[in-house]
Amino acid sequence: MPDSFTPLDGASCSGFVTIKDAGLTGMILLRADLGAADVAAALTGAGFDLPGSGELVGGLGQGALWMSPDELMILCAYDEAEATVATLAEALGELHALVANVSDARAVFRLTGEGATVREVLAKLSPADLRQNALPPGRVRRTRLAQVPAAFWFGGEHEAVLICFRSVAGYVFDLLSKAAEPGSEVGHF
Amino acid sequence: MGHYSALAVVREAFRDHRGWQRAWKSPEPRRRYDVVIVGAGGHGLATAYYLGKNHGIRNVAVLEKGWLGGGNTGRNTTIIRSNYLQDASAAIYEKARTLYETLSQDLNYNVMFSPRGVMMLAQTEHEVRGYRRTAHANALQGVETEFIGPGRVKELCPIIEVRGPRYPVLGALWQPRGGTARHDAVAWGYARKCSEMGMDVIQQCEVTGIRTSGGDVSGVVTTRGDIDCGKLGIVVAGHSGHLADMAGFRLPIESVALQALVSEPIKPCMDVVVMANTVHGYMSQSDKGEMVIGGGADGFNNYTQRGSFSHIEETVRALVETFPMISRLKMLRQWGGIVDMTGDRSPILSGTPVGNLFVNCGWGTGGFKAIPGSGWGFAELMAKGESPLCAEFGLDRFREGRFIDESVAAGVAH
Amino acid sequence: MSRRLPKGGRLIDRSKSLGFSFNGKEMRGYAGDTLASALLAEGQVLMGRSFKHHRPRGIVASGPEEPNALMGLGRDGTFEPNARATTTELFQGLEARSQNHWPSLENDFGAISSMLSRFLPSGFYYKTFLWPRAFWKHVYEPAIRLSAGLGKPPMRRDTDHYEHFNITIDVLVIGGGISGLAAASAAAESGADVLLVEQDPAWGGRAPVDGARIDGMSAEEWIGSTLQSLQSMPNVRMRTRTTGSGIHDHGYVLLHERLTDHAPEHSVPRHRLWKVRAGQVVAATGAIERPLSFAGNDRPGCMLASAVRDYVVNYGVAPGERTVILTNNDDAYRTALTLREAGLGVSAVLDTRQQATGPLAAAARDAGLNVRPGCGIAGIVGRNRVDGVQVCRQDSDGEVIDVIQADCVAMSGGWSPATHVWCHAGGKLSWNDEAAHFAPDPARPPTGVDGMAMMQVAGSASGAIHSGTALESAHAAGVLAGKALGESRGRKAGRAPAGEDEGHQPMEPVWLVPARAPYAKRAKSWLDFQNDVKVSDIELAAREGYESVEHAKRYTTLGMATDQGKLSNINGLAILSRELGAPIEEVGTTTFRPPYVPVTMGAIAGEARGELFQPVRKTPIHEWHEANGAHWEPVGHWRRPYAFPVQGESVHDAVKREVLATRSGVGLLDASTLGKLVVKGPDAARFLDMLYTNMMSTLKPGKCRYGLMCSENGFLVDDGVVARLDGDTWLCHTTSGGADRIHASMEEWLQTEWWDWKVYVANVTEQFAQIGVAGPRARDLLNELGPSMDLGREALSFMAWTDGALGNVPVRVFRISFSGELSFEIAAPAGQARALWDRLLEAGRPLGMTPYGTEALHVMRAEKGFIMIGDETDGTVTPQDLGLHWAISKRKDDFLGKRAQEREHMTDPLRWRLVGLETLDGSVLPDGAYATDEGVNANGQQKTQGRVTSTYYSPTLDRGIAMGLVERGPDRMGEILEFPVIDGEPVRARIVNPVFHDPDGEKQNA
Amino acid sequence: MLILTCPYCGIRCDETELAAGGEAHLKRFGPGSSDEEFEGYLFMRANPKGVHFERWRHAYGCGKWFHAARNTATLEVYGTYPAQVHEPPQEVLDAISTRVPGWRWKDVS
Ligand SMILES: Cc1cc2nc3c(=O)[nH]c(=O)nc-3n(C[C@H](O)[C@H](O)[C@H](O)COP(=O)(O)OP(=O)(O)OC[C@H]3O[C@@H](n4cnc5c(N)ncnc54)[C@H](O)[C@@H]3O)c2cc1C
Ligand SMILES: NC(=O)c1ccc[n+]([C@@H]2O[C@H](COP(=O)([O-])OP(=O)(O)OC[C@H]3O[C@@H](n4cnc5c(N)ncnc54)[C@H](O)[C@@H]3O)[C@@H](O)[C@H]2O)c1
Ligand SMILES: Cc1cc2nc3c(=O)[nH]c(=O)nc-3n(C[C@H](O)[C@H](O)[C@H](O)COP(=O)(O)O)c2cc1C
Ligand SMILES: [Zn+2]
Repeated sequence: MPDSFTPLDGASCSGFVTIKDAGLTGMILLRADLGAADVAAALTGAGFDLPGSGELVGGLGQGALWMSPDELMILCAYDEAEATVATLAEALGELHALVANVSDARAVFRLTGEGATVREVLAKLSPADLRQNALPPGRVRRTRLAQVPAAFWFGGEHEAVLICFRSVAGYVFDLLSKAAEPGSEVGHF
Repeated sequence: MGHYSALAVVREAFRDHRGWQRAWKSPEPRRRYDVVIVGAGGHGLATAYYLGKNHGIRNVAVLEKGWLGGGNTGRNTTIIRSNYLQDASAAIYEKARTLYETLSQDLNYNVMFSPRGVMMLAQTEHEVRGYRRTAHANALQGVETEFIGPGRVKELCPIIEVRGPRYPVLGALWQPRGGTARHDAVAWGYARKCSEMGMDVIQQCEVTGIRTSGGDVSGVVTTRGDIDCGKLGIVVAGHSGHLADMAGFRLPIESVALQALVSEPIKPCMDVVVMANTVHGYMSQSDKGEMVIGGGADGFNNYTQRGSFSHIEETVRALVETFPMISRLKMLRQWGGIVDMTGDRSPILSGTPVGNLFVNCGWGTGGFKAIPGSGWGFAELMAKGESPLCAEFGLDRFREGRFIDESVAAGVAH
Repeated sequence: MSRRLPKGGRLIDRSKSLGFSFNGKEMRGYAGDTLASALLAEGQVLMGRSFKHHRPRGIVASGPEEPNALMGLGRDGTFEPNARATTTELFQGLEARSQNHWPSLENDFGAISSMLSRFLPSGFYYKTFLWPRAFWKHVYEPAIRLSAGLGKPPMRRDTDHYEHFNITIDVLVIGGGISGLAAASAAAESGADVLLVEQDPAWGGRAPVDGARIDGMSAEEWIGSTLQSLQSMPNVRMRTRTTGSGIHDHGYVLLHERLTDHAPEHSVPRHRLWKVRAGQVVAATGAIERPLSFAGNDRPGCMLASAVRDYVVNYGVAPGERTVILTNNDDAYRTALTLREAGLGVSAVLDTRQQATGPLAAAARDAGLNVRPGCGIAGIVGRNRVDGVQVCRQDSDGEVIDVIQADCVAMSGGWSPATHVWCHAGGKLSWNDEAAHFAPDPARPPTGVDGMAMMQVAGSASGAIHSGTALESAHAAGVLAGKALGESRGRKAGRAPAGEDEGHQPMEPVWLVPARAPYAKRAKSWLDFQNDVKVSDIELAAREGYESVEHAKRYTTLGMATDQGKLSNINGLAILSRELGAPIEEVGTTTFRPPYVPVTMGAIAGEARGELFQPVRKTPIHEWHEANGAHWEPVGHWRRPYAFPVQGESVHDAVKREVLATRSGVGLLDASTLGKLVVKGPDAARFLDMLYTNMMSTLKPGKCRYGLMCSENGFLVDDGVVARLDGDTWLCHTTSGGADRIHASMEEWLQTEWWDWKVYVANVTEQFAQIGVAGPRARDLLNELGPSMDLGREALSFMAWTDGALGNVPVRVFRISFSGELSFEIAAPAGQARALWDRLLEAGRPLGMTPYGTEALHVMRAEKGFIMIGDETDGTVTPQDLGLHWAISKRKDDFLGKRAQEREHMTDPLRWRLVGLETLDGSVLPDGAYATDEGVNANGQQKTQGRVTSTYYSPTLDRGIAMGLVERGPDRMGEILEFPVIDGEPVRARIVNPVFHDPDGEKQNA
Repeated sequence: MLILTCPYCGIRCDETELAAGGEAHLKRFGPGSSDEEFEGYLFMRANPKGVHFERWRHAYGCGKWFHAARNTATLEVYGTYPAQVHEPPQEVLDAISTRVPGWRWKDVS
């Protein structure tokens, strides 16, 4: 969709952590009882891997985040979101579920930095337990970033992906940029 | 008890201040009183005082589980104003404010009522409309207020950042005769007068039970023995739910922690009281020089007199935005009080399902300013069974849907 | 005269000389100095004036407990009042000014009050200034206020910035003295993650100065090797310049780290506020020495004995050339010996105990010092500083037996454990008679989320004042803290370090020197130096019935100064207990509250300043608005364009232009902030029937319905258009401010009341931008963009919706109207909304298309008599009050608010109800005006019978229009009401139908 | 600052990630109820100095409502559990009884 743009339109900022607009991303909200066998069967049958509680499988472009006991966020390519919605709807058929394309509702950032610096930047803004063993790669944390909701996970030790609502993308970008200003490294983790 | 005056101070200075008498007696409880008031906070003491002064009822005991004035009366941000929207509220708060004007003389105790002016900032169009409405209502209620523009705001309080950037000040509701008073002195002054009238203010005396007979109250059980009474007034703020429990009924009340903080003292730089409801903060400067700052209330029941730090943070954040100069001041102390929040955030001054048992509670985050008016009205209610000042603050209103909702015009209610 | 000693000073670097200024005078010190040590070294004894009596004051202490040496630091955007000289690290260019004097520190006018002090005992103001009444406001209070405060207010915007940092940690150790180090080691060896913080720039606390030996090493060596081993442990983190500020419930602890105060650098955050969630907290905060109460103890030159020692050992500064030591315990002999070793004079050691027999006293005697047991101080010679000491027998009323020349008094009244942080979250203390101090009671600790102890105390903070016992207790505390985590990490702490001290002779509590000091002396014996509270003041409070320690505090202001009574509290309550004849433990302490040391407000606010003060929510079209001169209005966290004034145009004129252009041509509105909630499931119909007052289950797919939501208390809380998307899916629009609130409330009902109902809700507010296109030419405009669907009058009838594409953007078009014109609301994916907006603008140019803001929207809806949540409603208004009966289903058994609306007062026929109001002269009614009724109520207030809820100048009608709530309003059409106006003639207005424009709705059906 | 464990996602949440929701286990009264019942449901609250059951929402996390059994005088938390029940689960009741001897469910409300 050529007209589409992300709220920050490719912005990036390099401090001791680099914060980058992750670009257009397919995101689909799925609500269904993840504990129900028929729901699980329908989803796996259609080729979707189901993350366990608090976990994610895959990553941006293809994957799924556990959001709550009855909510997943399916990640896919931006252009494939509508088709994926259709696939999901078909797979779930008559089962009680809600599927919605929310690719435009959120902003996605990629944070990269040496060592534990990414954890440090996040720790300036979020009350989440950011110790390596509390949030290793493969787990996702929905939490608060300063005054807005956000979710993040670590791809590897030096990289994290952060998602927030579209309307506050500018606020979150400014927060992260400020937190990553050189000279304010904490050196804690 | 000895009359207080400058002359008396000079006289005493020449005899090493040995001649001062106790401000109040510390008597042993007697077996029976005509009226027992539970709770020696401002409201309880004022009730006793006006029972004696206005109704000639002096066989009164005020029972206090700790030290008198140690509840919310001793831990509030002392803002006094009466620019309320609803008639019933405006009436009782304005009565209180007027009584405050002469309270020092009435009590022969300087409570330092300081009518320096209170302004409530309007920072959204919605607030502008709300405060204009209040100003109109106040004019008809006989409460002197005015909606002023940002220029006047800046003139009255130069340390405010009126240009925002986030929420430029669009104006303010200004009550020139609102202000502050020395909170402890209010309790102490009333206690001294009650004692002088022959009433017993008994500290370290916790009420642990309420006795009834035939549906009427007959007395209380305390940590210092049983005490009989003809009438009982429960005036215990955050502990009202607990006391109602003892008497076997429930109140539409939840007890939550409300916090405040002070900065280190600085030279006077703020002559008025400012409340900024859009950003949730209010501040004044005490006569000693600290910035006195009110924080938010917790959303959960709590009896610890400690609140959550997030409210302090939120308040300070709001005030640093509104008064950028405080950024380099330091917070000296923070504390909390347990306030009694009702379903409509307005107080209860009412009879109860138990005969001769009355409650005065639910002042929540804003009852210091009401102390003299509340005492006046509640004394009348206890003495005569009815009082125009209290009429609309009955318990029945929750059943009938006759709420007195002040959140309508302004956010918070201090 | 330089007081710098030729050698010594373990913390200073004599190779780095730093220039600074004090009251404009240039001075020099060394790297490692505090402002206090540098000033002392420069011979500056007078440091400021006390709060109440403007007494001359010098330094008393060497740490954050300092009550006197408070300075104004910096200037303009870096000015800070009330900074403690004793904790301010020196840097090149530091500017300091003393406080609370006029015209100068040396000659202060306010000092008059000191001469009048006998007329100004505690609480004098409660007894005076009563008459004449008006004088309080105009004369007395202004005078009192003039003398209020200490430092000057900062007047400029702070040029620094601040940040927060959140961590979760197993064990937090507060205090980096030997006890903190030992506790941290023990906890870390047990396998716990440990954070160790120290408020000073250096580790080690008192021990290096006091000279303990640990594990056979000197304290300094032991500290060095312990630091090294801690640093090598991967599970240990350490921070200096970081104060344990407040212990809050459930192990939430605030630390206040100062990053650049010692080396200003504005690109780096000045302070960092740590929010720590700790499994266990160990308080290793040490102990604080107590002053002694004797006449003249506030004279500059009277200092804590430990502080005197600190200045000599740590900074190589001599507080005095001839010092008199006054003590009730052995520790102060260390000061005597230290001074002697540094080559300084010790005029005498006055020991209030009848005998001085401990090893330290013996060492002092051996060193040739003049030890005088059983002696005290009767008074101080000298005005602005100590010139001499009058000696008396402690057990006397102060008869002078000797006068000694001296320029410094080093006093020690014993040590009080620094228990503040233990008490912040509810830990209790017990009195130890032998050591005469309050110490944490391990049986009554602050408890955590599990109801178990969340804190341990270590070292002298626990009352274990001497190194040996301190280290034992610290080790045990560390082990316990590590263990308390439950999950044993399978490791074990080593043994406790062994400390050795000299033997000690027990201290003897002394609360007044001399014991039988008469009033004149007690009135000059200071307890609280900053607030000028003397022994006589506490006695007066007790005599007047302010017997509770809390009353005494508040009556005298004891302990309420910026040091929060760190030096004065115990002495004060001892005096109180003496006066009351009650044991100290019964008198008890006042409440310890955070912060331990005052915390900068900026640090508390953290990053949330300026642009980051609060999030600004932006619609996908926000940038266009900004670029096109939007006059903003905050709506929740959103900023919406109120109007788009063009060059030179007033906002009012812009609104007028926007309304007229929309009514006559076509207008464009960014309505993206409207809430959009998808509700789906087999029970969705039933659910919506409960939430809305209307019947939503009967809505047909493809159609829309305007719905109302009430609170369970019966009042109208939100409104919006509901569209049925398909058999089991609805899309609910909410107000801009309501989206999150209504979403939350839907989830609440679904999760906590009707959890067996099969309904899912998704908040898609931000997925879609919403653009309103309104006006007679609205359809023409849309057709310009080549819609993929039929937008004709029949194909898309009023209150219907359709999907399709518009200008190549996938959209959903709702034919709904809030302006009364032919109107479409177009939902497009947020990412493509700006493209659509631009295309609409372009296509609309030939049609005279005009973007309009919220005010034009409001005016147009008012012209149509549509209500607005927040204007017509205020939380006390029901849909019935607003005449919205048609939107309240009578066929439903239940919906939220239904039961409430049946209550007596809600069905009162006298309730105020919605009407239109039209002024007789065409003017605009004032906002919020009330209509008066006859007479006054029981409280003497003017009766009222209605009020204005919305009022506007209507460009369409060119006159004022208004809506209002009026008693029995709809039954009184045509009646005239009077609205008094502040400072003006009352305005008269007629009750009319609230629909002012196109009452038959022909335009929206076009 | 309270720290509660969300029973849905197992996260120990800072209070600032949660939204407080007042007394738990209220029974809703609608049309047909008496004025007293309705008043009780909307306004009358257990306000005990001691064991209290209350509702919380993991607002910045999984969005789920849960209940906490908490002591309002000591702030001790005896347990948290999903909100979709009419009574606290037995293990929470047991945990309270162990910590507060003599306490019984319903004593408070
Ligand atoms: C932080 C804070 C800021 C505030 N700011 C303002 C403000 O700016 N302006 C304003 O107008 N109001 C303010 N308030 C509210 C105001 O403080 C209270 O409404 C008011 O003080 C209540 O007075 P009271 O006499 O009813 O209660 P209290 O002063 O609390 O007195 C009740 C007394 O009852 C005693 N008691 C309780 N149980 C028993 C028992 N069983 N037996 C015997 N005695 C018992 C208590 O110990 C207490 O002393 C604030 C409150 C707080 C906490
Ligand atoms: N003989 C005596 O009378 C006497 C009295 C007191 C101390 N001492 C000596 O002191 C030593 C005891 O060691 P210790 O470690 O228990 O105490 P300490 O006083 O040596 O160390 C405490 C440390 O904690 C720091 N601290 C205090 N409060 C803090 C806070 N809130 N945040 C951050 N840091 C804070 C202090 O700056 C200090 O460095 C022994 O050597 C002992 O002999 C002796
Ligand atoms: C208006 C007002 C001003 C205060 N000013 C000070 C002050 O200057 N210094 C101080 O230490 N405490 C000050 N306090 C706080 C009290 O010390 C105390 O914290 C408060 O009354 C609550 O009591 P508690 O902390 O003993 O529970 C002030 C309190 C109020 C209500
Ligand atoms: Zn959760």
